[in-house]
Amino acid sequence: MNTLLDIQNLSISFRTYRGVLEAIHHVSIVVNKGETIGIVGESGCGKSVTAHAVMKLLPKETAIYSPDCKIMWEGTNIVSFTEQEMNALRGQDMSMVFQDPMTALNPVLTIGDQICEGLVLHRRISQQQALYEAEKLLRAVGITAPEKRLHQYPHELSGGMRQRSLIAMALACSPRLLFADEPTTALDVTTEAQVLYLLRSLQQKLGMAIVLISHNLGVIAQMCRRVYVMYAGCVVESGMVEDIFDKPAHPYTNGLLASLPDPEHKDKPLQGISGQAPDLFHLPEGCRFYPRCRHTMQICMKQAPPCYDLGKGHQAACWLLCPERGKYNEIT
Amino acid sequence: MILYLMKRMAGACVVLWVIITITFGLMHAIPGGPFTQEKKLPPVVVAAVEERYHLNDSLATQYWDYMKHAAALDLGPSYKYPGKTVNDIIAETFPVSAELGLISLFLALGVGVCAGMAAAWRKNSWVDYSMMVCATLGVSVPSFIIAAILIQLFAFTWPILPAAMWHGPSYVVLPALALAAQPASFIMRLTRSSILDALAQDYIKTARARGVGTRSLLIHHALRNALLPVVSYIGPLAAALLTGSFIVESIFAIPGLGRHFVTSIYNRDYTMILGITIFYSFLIIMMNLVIDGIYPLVDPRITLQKRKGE
Amino acid sequence: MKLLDIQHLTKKFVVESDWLGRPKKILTAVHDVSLAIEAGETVGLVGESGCGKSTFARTILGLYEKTHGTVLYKGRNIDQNGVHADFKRHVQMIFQDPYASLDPRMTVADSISEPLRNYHMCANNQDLKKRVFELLEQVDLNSEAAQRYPHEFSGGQRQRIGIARALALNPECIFCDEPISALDVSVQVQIVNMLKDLQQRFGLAYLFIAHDLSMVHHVSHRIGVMYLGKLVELGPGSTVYHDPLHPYTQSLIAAIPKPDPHAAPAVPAGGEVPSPLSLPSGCVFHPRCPYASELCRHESPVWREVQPGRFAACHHVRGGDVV
Amino acid sequence: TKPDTVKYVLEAEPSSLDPAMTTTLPENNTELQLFEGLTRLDEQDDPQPALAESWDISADGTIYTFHLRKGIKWSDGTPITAQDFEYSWKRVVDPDTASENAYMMFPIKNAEAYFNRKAAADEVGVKALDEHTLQVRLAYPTAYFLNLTAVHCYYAVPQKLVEAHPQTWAADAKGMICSGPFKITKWIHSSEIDFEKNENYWDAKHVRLSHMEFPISDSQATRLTLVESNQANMTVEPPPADQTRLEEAGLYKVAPYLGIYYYVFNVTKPPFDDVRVRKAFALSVQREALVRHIIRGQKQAAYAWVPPGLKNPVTGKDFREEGGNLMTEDAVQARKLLKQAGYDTNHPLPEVTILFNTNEMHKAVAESLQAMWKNALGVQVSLMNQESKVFMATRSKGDYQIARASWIADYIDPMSFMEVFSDEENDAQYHNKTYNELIRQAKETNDPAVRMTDLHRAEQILFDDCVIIPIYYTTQPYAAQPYVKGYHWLQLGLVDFKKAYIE
Amino acid sequence: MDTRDFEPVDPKCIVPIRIPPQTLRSRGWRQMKQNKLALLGLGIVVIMTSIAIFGPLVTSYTYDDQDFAMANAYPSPLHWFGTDSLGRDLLVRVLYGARISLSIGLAASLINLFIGVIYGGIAGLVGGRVDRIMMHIVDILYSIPMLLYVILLMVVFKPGLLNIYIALGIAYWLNMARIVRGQILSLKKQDYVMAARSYGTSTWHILTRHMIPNCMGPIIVTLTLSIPEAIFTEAFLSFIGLGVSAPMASWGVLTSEGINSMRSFPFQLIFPAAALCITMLGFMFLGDGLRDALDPQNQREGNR
Ligand SMILES: Nc1ncnc2c1ncn2[C@@H]1O[C@H](COP(=O)(O)OP(=O)(O)OP(=O)(O)O)[C@@H](O)[C@H]1O
Ligand SMILES: Nc1ncnc2c1ncn2[C@@H]1O[C@H](COP(=O)(O)OP(=O)(O)OP(=O)(O)O)[C@@H](O)[C@H]1O
Ligand SMILES: [Mg+2]
Ligand SMILES: [Mg+2]
Repeated sequence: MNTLLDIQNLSISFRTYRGVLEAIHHVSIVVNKGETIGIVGESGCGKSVTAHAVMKLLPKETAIYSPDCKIMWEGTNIVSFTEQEMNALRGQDMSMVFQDPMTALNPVLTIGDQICEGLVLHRRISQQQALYEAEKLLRAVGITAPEKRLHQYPHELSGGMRQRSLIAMALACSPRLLFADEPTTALDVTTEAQVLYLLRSLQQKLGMAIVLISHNLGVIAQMCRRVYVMYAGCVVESGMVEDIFDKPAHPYTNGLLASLPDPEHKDKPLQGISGQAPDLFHLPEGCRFYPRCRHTMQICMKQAPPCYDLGKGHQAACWLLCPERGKYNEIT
Repeated sequence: MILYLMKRMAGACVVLWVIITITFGLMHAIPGGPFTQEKKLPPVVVAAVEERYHLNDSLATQYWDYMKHAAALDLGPSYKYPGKTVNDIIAETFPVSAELGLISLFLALGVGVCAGMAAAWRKNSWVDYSMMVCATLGVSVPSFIIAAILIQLFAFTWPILPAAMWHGPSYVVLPALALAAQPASFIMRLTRSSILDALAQDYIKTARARGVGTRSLLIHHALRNALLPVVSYIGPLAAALLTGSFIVESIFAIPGLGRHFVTSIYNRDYTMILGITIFYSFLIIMMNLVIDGIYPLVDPRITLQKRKGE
Repeated sequence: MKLLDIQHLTKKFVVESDWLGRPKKILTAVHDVSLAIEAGETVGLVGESGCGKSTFARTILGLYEKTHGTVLYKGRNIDQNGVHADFKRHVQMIFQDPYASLDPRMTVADSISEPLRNYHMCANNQDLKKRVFELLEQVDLNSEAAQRYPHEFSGGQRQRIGIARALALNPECIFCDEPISALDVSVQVQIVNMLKDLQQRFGLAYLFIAHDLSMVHHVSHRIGVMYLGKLVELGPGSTVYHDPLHPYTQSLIAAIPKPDPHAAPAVPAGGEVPSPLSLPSGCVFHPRCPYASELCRHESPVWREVQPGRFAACHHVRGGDVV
Repeated sequence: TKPDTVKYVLEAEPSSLDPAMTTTLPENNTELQLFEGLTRLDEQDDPQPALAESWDISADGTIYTFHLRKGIKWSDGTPITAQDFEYSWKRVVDPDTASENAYMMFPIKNAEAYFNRKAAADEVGVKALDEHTLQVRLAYPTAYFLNLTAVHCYYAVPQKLVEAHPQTWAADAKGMICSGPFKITKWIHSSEIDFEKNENYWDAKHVRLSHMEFPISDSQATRLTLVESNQANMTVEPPPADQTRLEEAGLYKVAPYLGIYYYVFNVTKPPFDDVRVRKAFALSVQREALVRHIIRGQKQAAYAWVPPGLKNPVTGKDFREEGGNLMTEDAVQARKLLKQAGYDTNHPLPEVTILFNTNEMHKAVAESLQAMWKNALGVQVSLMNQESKVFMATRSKGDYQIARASWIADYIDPMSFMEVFSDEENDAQYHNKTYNELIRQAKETNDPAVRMTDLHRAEQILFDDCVIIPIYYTTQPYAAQPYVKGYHWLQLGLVDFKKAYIE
Repeated sequence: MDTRDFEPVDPKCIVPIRIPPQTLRSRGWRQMKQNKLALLGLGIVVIMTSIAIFGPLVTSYTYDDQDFAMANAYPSPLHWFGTDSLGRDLLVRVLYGARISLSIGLAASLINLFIGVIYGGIAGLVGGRVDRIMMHIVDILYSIPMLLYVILLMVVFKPGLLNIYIALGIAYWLNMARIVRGQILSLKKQDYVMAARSYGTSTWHILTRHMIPNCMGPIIVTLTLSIPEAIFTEAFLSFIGLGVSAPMASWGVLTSEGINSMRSFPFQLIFPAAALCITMLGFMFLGDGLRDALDPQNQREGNR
């Protein structure tokens, strides 16, 4: 079987003071072994929640998994796993590189300590050996003088180095799935390029699957084989990266691509998407995107669109793709 | 380092000097002298006694004399205990207070930190709420009531511990508990809230993503980050605990330094008042230095210099 | 006349990093930078994180005390008494982080009206309210946003609030310190379009700071490139983007991930950015520069006009080409 | 379980155990176990031969010749000589010693003059005639002189030791030399003093305890706690609130104590410069209720100045019984007097302030008096409490209207009380020539009968002028485990453990 | 599904979803309502305050009615809380005590707020030498024995609450000043402070508009903790002779008196101490709730 992770119908709600909030809604994602998939979408659309939900890192007291959801990890449903069972999985089989390298490292522990922790835990090796391994890892992620860095604290490293240490940490036990949650958002372009380069080469070496989360379309375009586009908690389009970029089917994907400045035509005004992402407490009825959509139709305001298959795994949820609309068009 | 220490010491000396001067002024300003008593002394006697202690010199002379001696670390003779010097008394009583104080300090730290961790981990559960009520009581019930209750419970209802005096290990338990209750409550609340803060940080998620277990998460990751406010709290606390508490020492009949803080003033034992004030201020200064030394150990981001500005 | 003329601006920070308290270290965040901004013009400023872009803007505004250099506002030195107040009022700033630059405990209305109140721009509360609504409208925000708190807004909206606040005093120039870096692409577009629109309506000049060259290219008339506190290249937007002179600019442009799955992945420049506390000798870029020669290691290049309107600081740039 | 030692909780750390210098009860109490004077008071508080075997008194009562016991020794084995006494007594009145007890020696000839540097040491009327004979010449016949010689400042101190360490010889257990039934073995300051039987004591065969411990605690509650939890077996002054409980437990005891608790008027401050107002206030105090419910401790309501328990040596009767009550309680009379003084409902008394020092008991009494005067006289009374030393300073400056006070006998004689208001500066600011003359006469006369009548007359004057409001005669309540026996409470508030034992 | 469904809609016709604004007050109140402990705290504080104000008006005894015959009576229908050693009704005394103790708590809070916060704020904001000197002054005040100036105060002024306020005013804001200063020092580096300066906000306004509201959390916590301390300091000061004069008594004084008779008449301790503890619990719960409610950002997290 080639499927590593199969997320089916995942919905996550949070209890808050304002009431219960559904952060992601019926998300289904498949990750195959050794494959890089991308998740794009605006801030707050639920990318991180999805990743955290899979790793079960969401706060236990407030996060609710929908009862019908399944997270199949190599065929086993891990939704009902206990914290202990998850701990065996986390770090060992799947791990994560976090969004912000400035806050994702514990400021009071040395880099070495933090890398070794996972090693000692999962591989049951001595601290001495773990340190040796950690040094190798740091070297592998391109940190110079790793023997020195091991004993330094996060604040003594630059942003790029911290991000690399985070990657080293995530890779410590050679996981089979790596969630990279916006691994470069906090970095500037040059460092970003370095980190992406690193991820690419490591993946080739280790053959792990990567789930790359980003809102930077450039990053996604360069890294991924398949892409999921999320909007307001839902997956609105998915498919091979070329299909998404060349033949976007959903108006939201379209809008995202139109937001990118075109260096060749500087004076062409940028299109973008008007309006703003909806408040999850006040979601529009019907399609969640319709208030910002340029092609809003009556039905969009009433009913959420189903997912339409466009071939080669390209899917999109938009009424524009509804075959019956074609009929209507023919009539008029 | 040396330079830094010297700079701090110079500042401390100025502070000490101001403290001495103000205390000196206050203490002579309040009515009653060391030899005022219910049975009035004949003027001849008063004159003779004052002559003996140079109390009939002008205040300026007395001040100057005192400063000279204090600079040489000689805190002078006690008026109340004619056979003793203030140095003697401090040397004799401070170890007792310090022993008790250290024990209560560790007790408060241990109990406070553990309870705080428990409350934070089981946030909004009955554990948390009961800890919260205990802490609130601990903070608002003064030590004399706690002491009285402890004595009632452990010396009378279940007579397993001595009610007072200072003769050995079993005598330490009750006063240490009474002394530690308040700081422990405070530390508990402090620990709880800062652990909660720490637990909300990203790096905790990072650690969890690595498969780090609950206990290790709390102790290894959250606690150290949460310790900083506790450390800044124990600076003055340690100074206060080490020098003893008037109330606890007097309730438990402990021959410590703490009582002299108050009795020396009631007795108008001038040299003693000044001596103790100097000693206490000095201890606070030392404690702050020590704490500043501890900071970088707890949080490597902090350096001594930064701390000063903090 | 130039609206702003910044000459030889240098900012040094004293960092007490040594825990022994021994001689304190000096960090030169901005080193001898000269730049002029015309009225109604957008000057882009790019560079890696930590190269001193924010410091440059803040130092001009007087939020940090400058170490050297002069700032001329409409030809007058802003250190002169009368000029300074004038300058402060007409040059405003949009801050880097839309989450941190709004007081979390102030409503939007309070935040926006604060500069107005500071300068007594409105006679009474009625006026004030009217003006706040007007400003909110200018940045496409609903008037009911006025009574809310910043955390209720998305990043883009917050940045709009920041812009409204900067517009409150009718400035002539706004320093935009990475106004879009923290935002999503779609929101970036909204903000950029709005800034452009405002520029057209009010003739504003911008100093537009970012590290994303493609967006900077889109908005700017001229672009400056900074590296470790120094300006290494300056020129008209398109030429800098399409035909970079300085090797650093080149690597910066090469690093931009192209939103095109067919394009070859970007190749990063090697090496780490040196610590600003211990700058390399000679040209500061030489450790990472593919063209570095012996000369670069010893002598720092001079800032010169390579072509009309194009400036660069590199030994290897001759007449519009890297040699 | 019964401990084998007497553990008496002392109420304060002795500032020193130098009998010449110390003045407070806990100090003198400790000294009583460690030292002995020429005489020692017996169960009836009569002076009995102690270090002196016998004495001769000259006919005019001014020359006492004491014959010391043979073979008396300090605890280190060196003999105690008459020279020791001469040295010790002169030391007390030596102006350089600056002893607060010096005035107790003033009956001795030239003692006062020497103290005031108006006479030489040689002129002081105390002289060792030989090793065993001490001759004392008095300034005036002092009927209670044999009582005095039992008092702490008349103890002999070891000359060599004192001269070697004038300040510190009695500040620590180490090296301290004693002459009494016990010697000190350990002194943990502010914590505990331990004693051991002094085998060199002349009467050691009557000392039954081999060891004794005095834990120290200045907290009333703690002292009682110690006794109740069996960590100690005796202490003084249990908290009044616990009296009933202690009585039920059989721990509560009361010893006589020569002292009086009273309120003093400042006779110069209006409205108390008017004797009628003073009397009105004095008449409207209901002592019995106060004593029974508030003060307790089997105290006795006081209607005169000198407390009972002092014998008239002439008649053998109690001084108090002879004198009878000198005042009464009478609310009607009080109102009448107040009216005479010009105060009635239309001209109410201005607000009056009671001054007292901070203490639960003082506060309770003041609160009660406040209510009584308000009820009886319709006067607004406010209370002002002050920290002790401030209070003393205020009171002796006369900066008050009416203040709480108490007086404890220094020695067992009415004179110890009567002297108080003859002083130049007494707290009441009271000066009465006749009174002073009577006191002087009583001091100097050799005729005990004359002396007693003078004192009675003086006391009457005190009440005619209504200088004070006596509240109660004190007692010394104490808590003691029933198995402690054989101790003796002196009327001076000291407890003598010489013959104590555990049953 | 019908064909009309696929008619395009004019974008102008789409009404954006309106989200009603929440004022701090309404959100705060809602949060308080959900925070049971905070509500409990509020309830306790309100009840105690009204008891303090109205309680004494409806009782049949006054705080100084003595009845020797009833001295130390155990609680009974006649005297709900029993009587003290002078036979005074303890309930009434506790009610009157509430007035003093609560007013002391209030005064201590005001002192903390006005002196402590401002002092610490100025020290932190101005920084440099001013800060050093101001903090040295705090150190000095911290080290000088309180008893000394308290006795002096007693001599200089007539007894009364004013004295207590002065004594508290001298020393009861030191901790607050330290804490606020620490907070300010870290807030100083925040961008919004920098922003405020960029558009010309004066230092004073930066302090009062931006910084102090933003360290409300620690301020409230310190405030609630300082209340019991102040109440017991009052007891101590009254004991020295500085406070309200007897027979009026505060909770602190009643408690201290009660401790003496604890073994024989425990109710004399229990009632005033319980009143005190309950009120303190109330203040702490309320303080915690307030801190959360006043923080506009605190939305997701449960109560801390
Ligand atoms: N613990 C939580 N409690 C309540 N709501 C939450 C929680 N975590 C996330 N959310 C909400 O879920 C939604 C999705 O958040 P998420 O962090 O997944 O966004 P994202 O796509 O990762 O955005 P970004 O690009 O900013 O990281 C947001 O509206 C957020 O407010
Ligand atoms: N207040 C300060 N004190 C000391 N050093 C500072 C201070 N502010 C900035 N620096 C240092 O000055 C250098 C330039 O910082 P600056 O914030 O201007 O960079 P930047 O180009 O704006 O980076 P970014 O893209 O991350 O915003 C950095 O090395 C920084 O550490
Ligand atoms: Mg995210
Ligand atoms: Mg910046």
